[in-house]
Amino acid sequence: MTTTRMPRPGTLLVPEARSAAEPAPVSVPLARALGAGLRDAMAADPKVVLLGEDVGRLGGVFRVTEGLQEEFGEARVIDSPLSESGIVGAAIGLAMRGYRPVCEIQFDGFVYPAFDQIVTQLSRLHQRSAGHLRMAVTIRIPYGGGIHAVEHHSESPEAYFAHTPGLRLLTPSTSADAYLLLRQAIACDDPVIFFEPKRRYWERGPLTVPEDPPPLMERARVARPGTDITLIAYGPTVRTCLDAASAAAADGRSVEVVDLRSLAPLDWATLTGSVRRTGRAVVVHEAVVTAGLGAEIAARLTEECFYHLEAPVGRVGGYHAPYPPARLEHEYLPDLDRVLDAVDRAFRY
Amino acid sequence: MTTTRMPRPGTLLVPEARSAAEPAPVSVPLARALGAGLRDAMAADPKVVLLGEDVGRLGGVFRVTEGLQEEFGEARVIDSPLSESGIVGAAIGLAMRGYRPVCEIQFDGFVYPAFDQIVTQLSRLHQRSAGHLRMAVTIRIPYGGGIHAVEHHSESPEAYFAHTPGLRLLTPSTSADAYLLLRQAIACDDPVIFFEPKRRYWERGPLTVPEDPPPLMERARVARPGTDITLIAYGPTVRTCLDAASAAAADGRSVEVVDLRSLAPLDWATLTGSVRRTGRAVVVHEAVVTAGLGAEIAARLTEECFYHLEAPVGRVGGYHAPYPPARLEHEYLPDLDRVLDAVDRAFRY
Amino acid sequence: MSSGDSSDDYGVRLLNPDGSACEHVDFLALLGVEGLKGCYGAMLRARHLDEAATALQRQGELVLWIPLRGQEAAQIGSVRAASPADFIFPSYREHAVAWDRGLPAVEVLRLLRGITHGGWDPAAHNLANYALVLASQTLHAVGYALGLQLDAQLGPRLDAQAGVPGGQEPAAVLVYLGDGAMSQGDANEAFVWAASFNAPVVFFCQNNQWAISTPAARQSRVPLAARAAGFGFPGVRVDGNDVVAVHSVTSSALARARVGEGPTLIEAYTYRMGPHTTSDDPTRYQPAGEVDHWRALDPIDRVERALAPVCDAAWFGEQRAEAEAAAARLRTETLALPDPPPDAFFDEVLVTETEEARAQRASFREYRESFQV
Amino acid sequence: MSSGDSSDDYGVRLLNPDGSACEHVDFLALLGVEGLKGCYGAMLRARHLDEAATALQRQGELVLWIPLRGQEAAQIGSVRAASPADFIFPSYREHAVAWDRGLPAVEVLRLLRGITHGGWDPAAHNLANYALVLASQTLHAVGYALGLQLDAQLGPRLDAQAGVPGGQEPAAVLVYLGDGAMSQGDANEAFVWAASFNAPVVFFCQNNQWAISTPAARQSRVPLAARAAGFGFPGVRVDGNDVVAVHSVTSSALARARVGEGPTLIEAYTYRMGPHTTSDDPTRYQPAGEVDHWRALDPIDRVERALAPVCDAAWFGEQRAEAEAAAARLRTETLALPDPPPDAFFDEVLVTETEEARAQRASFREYRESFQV
Ligand SMILES: Cc1ncc(C[n+]2csc(CCOP(=O)(O)OP(=O)(O)O)c2C)c(N)n1
Ligand SMILES: Cc1ncc(C[n+]2csc(CCOP(=O)(O)OP(=O)(O)O)c2C)c(N)n1
Ligand SMILES: [Mg+2]
Ligand SMILES: [Mg+2]
Repeated sequence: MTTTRMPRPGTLLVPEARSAAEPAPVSVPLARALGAGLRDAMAADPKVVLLGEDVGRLGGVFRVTEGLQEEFGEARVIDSPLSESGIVGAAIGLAMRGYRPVCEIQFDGFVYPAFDQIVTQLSRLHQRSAGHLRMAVTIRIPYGGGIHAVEHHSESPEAYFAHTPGLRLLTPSTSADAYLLLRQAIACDDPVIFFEPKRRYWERGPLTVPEDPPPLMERARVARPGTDITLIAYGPTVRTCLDAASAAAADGRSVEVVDLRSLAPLDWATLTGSVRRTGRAVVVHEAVVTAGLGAEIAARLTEECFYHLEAPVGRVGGYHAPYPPARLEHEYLPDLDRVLDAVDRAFRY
Repeated sequence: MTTTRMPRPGTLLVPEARSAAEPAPVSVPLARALGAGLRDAMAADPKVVLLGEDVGRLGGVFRVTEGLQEEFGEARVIDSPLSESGIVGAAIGLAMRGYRPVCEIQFDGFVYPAFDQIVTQLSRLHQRSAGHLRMAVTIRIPYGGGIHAVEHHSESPEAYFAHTPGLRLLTPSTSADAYLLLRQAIACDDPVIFFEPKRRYWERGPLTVPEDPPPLMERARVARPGTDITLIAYGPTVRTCLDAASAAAADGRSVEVVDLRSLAPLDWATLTGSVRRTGRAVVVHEAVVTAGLGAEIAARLTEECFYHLEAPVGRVGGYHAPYPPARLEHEYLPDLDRVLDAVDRAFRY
Repeated sequence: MSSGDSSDDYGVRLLNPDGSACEHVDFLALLGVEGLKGCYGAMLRARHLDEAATALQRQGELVLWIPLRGQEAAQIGSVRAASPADFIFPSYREHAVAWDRGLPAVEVLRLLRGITHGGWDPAAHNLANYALVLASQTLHAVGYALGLQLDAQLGPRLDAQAGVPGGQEPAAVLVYLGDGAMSQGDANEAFVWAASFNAPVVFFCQNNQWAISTPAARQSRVPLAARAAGFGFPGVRVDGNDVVAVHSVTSSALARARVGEGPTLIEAYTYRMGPHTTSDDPTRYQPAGEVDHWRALDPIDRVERALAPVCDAAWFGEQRAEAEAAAARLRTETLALPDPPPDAFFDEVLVTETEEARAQRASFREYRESFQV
Repeated sequence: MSSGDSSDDYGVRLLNPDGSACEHVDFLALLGVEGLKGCYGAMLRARHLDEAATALQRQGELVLWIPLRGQEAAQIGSVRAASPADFIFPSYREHAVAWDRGLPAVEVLRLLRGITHGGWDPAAHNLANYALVLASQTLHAVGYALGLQLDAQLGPRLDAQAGVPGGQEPAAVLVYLGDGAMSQGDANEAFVWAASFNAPVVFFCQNNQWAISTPAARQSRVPLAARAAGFGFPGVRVDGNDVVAVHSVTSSALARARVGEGPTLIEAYTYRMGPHTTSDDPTRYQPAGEVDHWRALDPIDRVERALAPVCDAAWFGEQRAEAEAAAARLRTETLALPDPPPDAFFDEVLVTETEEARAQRASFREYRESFQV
């Protein structure tokens, strides 16, 4: 878990992992696992190109793409003009020409200028062309709060995209998933919005690199099994929920934590399976609760598990207000206490 | 109800209504009621200005603004360049200067280029300025399907905005509400996204013009009282649900129909009141069901009425696919049969 | 004239309205008599197909029609400048472009009959599907052009892989947009990108004087062609009703693009002779006399005058007969178009249908079948 | 030089780097000695405040700082061209503009301490709140300028109403944006609108050569000032490190705007001497020697040289002392800023709090209080 073997920047992880027999998993920060995923994807397929603001020379404001321009050249790691609609629009054109562009949107709050291109073009060109075009585009978006940033740098816009047919949404919560899901996203012929939990970028976790990343699984992961209640989380709130589960265990409550990984489509089988066992559920995300993803999960789980639910599906998330300035974000973000409070409420029914 | 007294275009409705003692309500198409609302608002307050594509000389592609440029001049009824971000961005600037701009987005599917201005600017400038600025902007959006249109002309994007704090969302389903809610929206110091059910533009209904439109009510309307189940609808689906209620009455089922009118905020008091009485509810909208407004309504009603619900809250709406071409829209749109089917399912629990 | 600039500036002209040739210091006519005859046939065919489609719409057989009348020279002159390897991005009025590129006429009507939102295979004729969101396609065009550049740069490496392009003849991208679309952010971001990467793309703006009811002057108070210089690449206005000039100017821009000399903006100064769409009533906003002025500049008549000395009545009659026959065929084929299966809207939402979509489709079918009994 | 164009073209210059005056055919220096002395004081003060803020950030007292070092002349020269009635839209680096406009220095730090997303009253100094979404403010500026036009057109009618503007002195709008922001769709749509309505707005682009790590050449291969002509209004590049030239060029553009002659784009050619923000490490991307080159062109040194013959050491000392005192005050005031109340993020979401928001706020308070026991 806490092995110190770290890949150097620019190290090709695949052969390294391949070469060692039964290698001990290295422990890497989530951001580094993403970088390794990008690198290996680029090495494996010359059609993979990166584009975004500051992704080249600088390696991105979070250094996720560090070293990639040096290794793959300016043609494949493109510092774009400051134009998000242009980034996505150009990626669409590149995909039409057979490339597999990976876009970086610098921060969650700057995806909106590209909203039209994503919602009316990227998500629909496969169908509009009667299946002839494939939009093998990945859009990486560092998202969520907790990093003491200024406005527009802490948002969670995933619900907008979950409501939009024609897109896949992925979000990892561990280094292993960061690598794996990103490789899957890039290999996928559908457009994937890839949400990166930026406040977890520096958290370390084991990373074993599979020989060939398996195809897209759309499967949630039971991050911690339990019997009394199901916490449903994704991205940055998985860690919060695992901590809450540990705390609840001290009170004798067995809490199951499900890490969604795929936000569109959702893995209903895993979710209903869990909730039918536990009878209680709370969804935890940073995004505004109103018409957020938690609403969909709660509504659907209630439809599917009506007679199993001992309490309504709880929702913990952002209040109905813009994401606050840094001095107030600890009041706004769902934390361990708010999750435990929701768990308590679920047991009061 | 079916009086034939129709206001001529350009007729000031307010004095007309005022002058007659107890005037019989005129019956006007919904689009005409909107035009009258705009006209009276402009007559009442010189700070009200209209801007949008083709709103002037042409009177808008749906003729809602017909006659207004002639009456109020090119300075107050502005044919804009073809730039939706510009329309909303300029409206923000006008509001900062003390105007009350009313924007027209030509069709639902063309609001996305303005998404950034709406979501990161319009909805937040009041708070960003610590309350000093008031964004008295109304954005009119003809929305929904059923008019045999080409792509991008039949969409229901309200969930994107309902998830966004700092906005109010209104949508009328009758001529009377069209006039009233539009006057309220324009008079409101908050930004209002005003969704107009375009396939109901030509349906007639009585219109009495109040002396002074009451302040924003945020109140849903019980469009038809009933005791067995609550249908929750808004905009274009209200008529569908009323028809379904009539059909169900023949089977001996007493169906209550609630017309939301305000989509943000939602009128929980009316909704929970109704559902606690009936014990069953179905939400009906044209928008994609996944992470749509129905999810929020279902989730929240379940939280608030957990022990009253005999069945999970049903949802009828768009399938998880882009709004289809005209030849298929009757298959995609929620119609009377799909609503009745959902009602049946609710009673099978 | 509604363009706000000097009304006499129709741009580069090689064929006068009376059919006589004229010279231009920068551009040579590239169309010989045979070329011009070909254009005439294509333009005439486009006009007949367009009229047939309008008629079909009036009869309720199409949900909408978007007439191109008046813009035949702009479209045929430009598309004939493109090589088969060049990739073309139309907007939504470029039926003549699509038809001349080889797309069966009925494919466009399949869209406007409400059967599909697009439907044809872009690779079949190197022709993208229509784009209804104004200017959205300009960015796709730039991206595609970046892809062409990348092909060349990564060529050796890509050739080593299976099924990838590379080593092919140099190609460029030709993208159409309207005078109104020039005001959209996307169009201008496309100009930024094209200049920044010196991308092989030609922006072809048909300034048909109107964006529905909005005159071109509301979008720009200088000729739209002037926009390009501000972004650092050449812009040229051409008489959009002069097929010879359009062809020459577009050929030269595409040639520049193919050899790495970067983007060009062409403003084809033309006129929308019909309504915006069959839903529109231009008499509400078009100044009196405007249509008459432009009728005298009709692009097909102009070529007819030019060809009159070299073609006989029989040849003209043949052309007309062929165009009429094509229109009749279009009519038959349109009426024979099958309706889509009821659940077709579930198709191709994603490349691999998700479990959830499969389940939704199944329950949709089941629900529908419940009525069949 | 990273701008891609002729490296010697710094634009209009009225004060040479050595402090000597020079002439320009189109622009006259409007700043006399007293004016220049005022600018010097303001620039020096801005630099000291900026340094104090950077120090505060390094000490963990701010969540971020956005240094303006190097851009003092561009900011002070332009803001001093604006009249009190002119309305100013900053982007996010225009602290010198804000401070010189009268905004207490600490108000900017309140934002960057993470207490507010804006906070000040735009009407107090005719200064909008900061805009972090690149170029979003350019459209607001055009809208505001349309409002100014409307005020004049509707004046008589509006004057009849209470509390509405009208009858006041002619005013214009001055809006700031960066070289990077020039690539955003919004900026270009703003240009379209400004030209179309001949709006009284001056776009002031500080081309500080960088957008984080992206050189200005990626945004444009021609001088950014050239962009304007393509939209039909004048653009002018000015030496952004020459406060006299910036002041003169901006004064003339604002004067034009106020009398109805329409928009202008000014490109102030300058340099970001520090990092993009305190989170940035420019050594990763800035070519060696670039900073040195620009250090020799420092905007404050230049004025110091110009004033040396007319001001004595005591005067310079006074200026420095005042700037230092302002910086010290800023430090104290920043550290004294109270934290916002915990539920402040519920404030002013809407003008009238909804029932739902009231309930949510109440339950938030109740929940919080449950921990207080
Ligand atoms: C983003 C967007 N906004 C609005 C529309 C509605 N609309 C369709 S065509 C049109 C006019 C376009 O004019 P122009 O670009 O000149 O092309 P033309 O129709 O003249 O060929 C408008 C406003 C749209 N399709 N897309
Ligand atoms: C729409 C948008 N995209 C990305 C960003 C992130 N970002 C903040 S500042 C910046 C660089 C801006 O450069 P420039 O416009 O030249 O202004 P400068 O910072 O040099 O003053 C970027 C990319 C943003 N704020 N807004
Ligand atoms: Mg046009
Ligand atoms: Mg810059």
